[in-house]
Amino acid sequence: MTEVTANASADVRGASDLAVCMEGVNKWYAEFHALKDINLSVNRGERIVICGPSGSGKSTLIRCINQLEVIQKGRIVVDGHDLTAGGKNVDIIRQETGMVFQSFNLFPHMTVLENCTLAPMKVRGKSKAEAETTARQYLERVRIPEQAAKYPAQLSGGQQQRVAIARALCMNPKIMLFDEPTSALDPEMVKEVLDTMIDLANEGMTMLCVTHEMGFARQVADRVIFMDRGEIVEIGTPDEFFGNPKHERTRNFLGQIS
Amino acid sequence: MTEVTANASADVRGASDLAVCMEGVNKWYAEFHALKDINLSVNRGERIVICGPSGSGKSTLIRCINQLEVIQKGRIVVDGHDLTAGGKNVDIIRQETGMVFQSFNLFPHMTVLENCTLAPMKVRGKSKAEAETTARQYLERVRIPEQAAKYPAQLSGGQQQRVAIARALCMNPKIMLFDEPTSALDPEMVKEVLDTMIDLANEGMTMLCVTHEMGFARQVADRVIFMDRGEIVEIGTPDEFFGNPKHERTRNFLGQIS
Amino acid sequence: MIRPFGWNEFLIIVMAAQWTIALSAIAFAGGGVGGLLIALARVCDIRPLRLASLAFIRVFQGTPLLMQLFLVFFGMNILGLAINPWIAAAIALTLHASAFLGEIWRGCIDAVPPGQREASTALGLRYYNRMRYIILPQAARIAVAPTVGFLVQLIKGTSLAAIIGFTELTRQGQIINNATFSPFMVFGTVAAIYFVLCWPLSLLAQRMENKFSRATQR
Amino acid sequence: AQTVESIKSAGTVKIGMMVDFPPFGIMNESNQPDGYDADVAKLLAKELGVEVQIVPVTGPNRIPYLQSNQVDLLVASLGITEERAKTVDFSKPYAGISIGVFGASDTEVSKPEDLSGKTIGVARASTQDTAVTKVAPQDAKIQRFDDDASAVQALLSGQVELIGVSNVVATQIEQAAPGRFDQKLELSQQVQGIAVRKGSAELLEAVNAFIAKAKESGELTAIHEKWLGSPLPDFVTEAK
Amino acid sequence: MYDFNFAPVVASFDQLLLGAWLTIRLSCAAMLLGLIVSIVCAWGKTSGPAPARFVINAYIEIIRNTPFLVQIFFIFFGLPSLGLRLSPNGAALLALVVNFGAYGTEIIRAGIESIQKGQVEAGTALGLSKLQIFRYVVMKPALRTVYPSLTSQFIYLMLTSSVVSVISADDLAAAGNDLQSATFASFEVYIIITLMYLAMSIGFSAIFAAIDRMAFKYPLSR
Ligand SMILES: Nc1ncnc2c1ncn2[C@@H]1O[C@H](COP(=O)(O)OP(=O)(O)OP(=O)(O)O)[C@@H](O)[C@H]1O
Ligand SMILES: Nc1ncnc2c1ncn2[C@@H]1O[C@H](COP(=O)(O)OP(=O)(O)OP(=O)(O)O)[C@@H](O)[C@H]1O
Ligand SMILES: [Mg+2]
Ligand SMILES: [Mg+2]
Repeated sequence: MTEVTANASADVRGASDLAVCMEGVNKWYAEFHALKDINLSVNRGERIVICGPSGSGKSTLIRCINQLEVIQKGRIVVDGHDLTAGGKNVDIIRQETGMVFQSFNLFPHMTVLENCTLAPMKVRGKSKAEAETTARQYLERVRIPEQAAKYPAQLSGGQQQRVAIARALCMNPKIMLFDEPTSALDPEMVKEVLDTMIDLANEGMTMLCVTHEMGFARQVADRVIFMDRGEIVEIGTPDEFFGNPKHERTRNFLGQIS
Repeated sequence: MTEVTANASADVRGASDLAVCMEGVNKWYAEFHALKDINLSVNRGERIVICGPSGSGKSTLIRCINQLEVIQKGRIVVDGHDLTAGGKNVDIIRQETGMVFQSFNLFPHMTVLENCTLAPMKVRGKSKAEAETTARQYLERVRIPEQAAKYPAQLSGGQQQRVAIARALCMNPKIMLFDEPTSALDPEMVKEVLDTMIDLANEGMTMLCVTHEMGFARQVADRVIFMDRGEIVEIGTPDEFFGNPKHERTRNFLGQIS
Repeated sequence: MIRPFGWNEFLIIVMAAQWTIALSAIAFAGGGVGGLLIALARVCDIRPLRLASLAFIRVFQGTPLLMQLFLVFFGMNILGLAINPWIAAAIALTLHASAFLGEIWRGCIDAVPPGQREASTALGLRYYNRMRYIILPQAARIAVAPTVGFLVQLIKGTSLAAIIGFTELTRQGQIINNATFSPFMVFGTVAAIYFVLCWPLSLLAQRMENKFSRATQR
Repeated sequence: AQTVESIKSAGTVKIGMMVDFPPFGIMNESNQPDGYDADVAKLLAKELGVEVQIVPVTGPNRIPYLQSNQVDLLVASLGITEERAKTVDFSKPYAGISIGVFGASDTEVSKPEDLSGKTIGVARASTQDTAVTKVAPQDAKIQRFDDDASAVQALLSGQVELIGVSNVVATQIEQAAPGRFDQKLELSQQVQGIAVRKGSAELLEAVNAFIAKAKESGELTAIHEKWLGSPLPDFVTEAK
Repeated sequence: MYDFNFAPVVASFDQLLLGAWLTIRLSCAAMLLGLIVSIVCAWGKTSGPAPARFVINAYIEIIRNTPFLVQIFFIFFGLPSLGLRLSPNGAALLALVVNFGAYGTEIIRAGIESIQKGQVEAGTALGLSKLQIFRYVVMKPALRTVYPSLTSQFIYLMLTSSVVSVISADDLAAAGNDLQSATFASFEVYIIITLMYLAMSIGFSAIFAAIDRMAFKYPLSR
């Protein structure tokens, strides 16, 4: 890991103290303008919550950060690596960011442990034993060490999502991206996943999280972002954001979801 | 419709002032005991909210009422018709109850209007013109008259669920059954569907609703039921229920989902 | 001249099944490799490769296997490339099976939920590892039933290799029929042997399909 | 072009023959090619002083076999026609059949005009096909099957009222269903030749010499007696 | 080296066209009738009584596990002994329908089973009868799901139909065989009819795509 960072140090600029830096980012799906001139800087260790109506571009924003979506204009620098430069940086960034999806996306044909060890072995070249030790550590941390030998289909939704978090953590990412991690869960399972995320936040992980769990936002977010129609409409600390939203649209939205 | 009721008046008993009456209802899925000795009477015009952890039998309970599931023991009388007697009564009951599912279950190959007119035409034998007039009325009532010509896939989740409600209403049901009608929706759409349901409740419709929207329960429910492991654990007015839950399990559950 | 249909004739027909089996095995081995390449080309990011594999599928699914066998074997030979019937059969059946299996397997690869690809990409896995560990194993499960189903069609299809000189099951039946004039006995026997070869496979396909749908229902 | 020299140096001659055309070509009880054509082929090989390798061919692929060098020559009951002679070279006739129309005993047919309105089965594009098509009136319905066995089966199962077949097949129908069918018309006689690739004049000459010699020596007649139960017909012997 | 000479093929091209026309007519008729058989059998197999399911299963297994050649042979030569005498084209059509029906049944059954249970439940809850649910709720989406398999099975059927020449039906393959054994211009004939089959399958694919757009124009949810 250290070598990797050293290799790519060429493009470490002034932005190197930033975890994520987006400048004038624009993204189109064919004709559809999904992200409009996004500017966003995330400091190391910062926790950002993104909310907004459906279709506003929240997932797209977050997926651009690890290049699951390619942007057409602007610049994204993640952990000092300029993504827009393409090439090797993309691979590096994908290794340094962990992502958790709404629908878990665990690999159904592998056990929980195999889910967690695959990438460390194939991407980081760790030995099986080493990868398994790390995996068990993280499974412990998300409080399901006893499920290691099970297949995803044998777990509840909340357990599956915690495995997904552990799987991402096993790659030792510097930044965690969450895309509505609790919205596919039954209400009673939401809490167990949020608790796991709060733990993670308390340990100082840099996090960008799309969620509508406003309780979570209040508790852990350093800043909350409201998006609408591909734009960042409002951005502020939870106190400013919930206490005194500046924009009409933000107020409307907060009125609706609470 | 009036003839239908007359036809079946044979089994109208003392229970005729009750919308739904369940006595000692038991249901097994193979070995699994899904409903255990359920006793429940619902008065005409009453609004019941059912909640409880996943797998506790809420859906099963509600689906037994219109015989989407067959019970093995006990008796269910709906609007004076004894369902357990089987035969014609089942058809009658299905026509007199409307059901709204979590996943909408609109027919994807029909327009909104066609979705709403199919059953009135094929089951009630209404003319196309008549069915369409009624359908448009109800689409107006759920506030999407302008979507009549669209296909379900062209609508947002909230709009789809309102179509599902309108479709059920077009059959002029006496009782409406809802199975987690908002849990597949994006947060901003939850409110529009709940508002529609509140309207309906205010008009005096008999309703049984499985939901975890506790705000809704407080606002419209006459009684709230808490189920766990196939049993009705607690039943009471919202004030009793939320203010002073009698059972440990209820308290735990309420703690988790709020 | 005409002789009765007897035990001897029955045995001759049964023995011809070995050619049917051998041809099917060749076709399936060749088609397996070719089909995988075609399927991968169909879902890859390189547009020319996608179009080429599509054209390949269109042509070889759109023309009768009989003609393919004929043109490969006799065509190569009149062009001065002397090839023996086995090689010709291997080439033609491989092309044919690759087209069908390629199309079947592309469908299976597409049927793996896109989230799987995204999740593995997000973990930093690159193309080979993604395919090898995530996509193909899941596609393979879906693929078993339709693949075995196609194998059954392929076994029956090998009868067309008679055109390039193979005396396999069907052809042997025709020859015996012309010597015995007992068509119902002869073709009844032929049908029964095909049934014995194919039915176990059909059952297997069905069982795999049921097993799969049970596994995904949950 | 194929030469005698190259065949001799190879040590074997590859001869294509049909194996589903009794009694000219069949597979015998031990599943080996046999029949009139097979015996002629063996005789020819002996004459050339080489081994014989018999390659079973079918109606549709026998010409491609010859043209793509898979066989040196065809002893495959090929009826000699002008049209076909444009594609291959034919030897002098080595066999012949006479074509007749066959049908159920109670079917009234005595002259070609009587075929009017009847369904007649033949083997596709065979000599029989040509002969029947030539004489049948417009409104006769000719059904073309893939081989003689199918045509015969069509007659036996009542799918056609009449079939056009050679005298040889007629004998077999008589065996299969004694007394039910008889010959209605005699149409034509067809001579068959051994075929070589175009331009193989020298090989053709050798084959012609062989045929002349075999006719002379009575060997051909002997084979004919063996398989068809009669001496080589005059129209074959006398053909130029 | 071989000299290609397409003159005889060109001279008799009308004969080939006539054969192609019969192939097209036969395959289209077989598809339409076979589709009806498939839908009825698929309905029977998914929701019919046990004896019907058994019979349909036997039908499917027998047809799918034996060669088409043998099937057509028995229909043409065998049925007369049961008193049913069909013309060659009639027998060819029947054989194709029977064959397509077996494959189509399995395809459509898969389509029916892919319909979410919720659709049927919604229909049930609205009071529709089982048959009404099948007709109005299940059938169209089921057909749409399996439409690609159905169409490729159809193309396969069209190519398979070349076998019908054995019972003297005059399809494209038969016309080709006639022509090649009259002229012995085998390569030329085979090349031309291969191209004609290819043209027909490409043409049918285009027509099916158009039908797809017209019949299933409702959008799928994303
Ligand atoms: N692959 C795609 N092709 C075309 N349009 C797309 C694609 N993905 C997303 N979009 C469109 O881009 C817009 C933003 O999508 P995105 O998924 O980012 O929204 P979101 O804010 O995450 O919404 P949700 O809360 O529903 O997840 C939407 O209008 C969507 O229709
Ligand atoms: N078709 C079925 N076959 C077997 N078991 C079933 C079936 N349907 C439901 N069950 C079981 O019955 C129990 C009750 O199911 P039900 O769907 O009624 O729960 P629920 O309270 O609605 O849960 P949820 O909140 O997840 O919808 C569950 O344990 C479930 O696994
Ligand atoms: Mg999203
Ligand atoms: Mg439920």
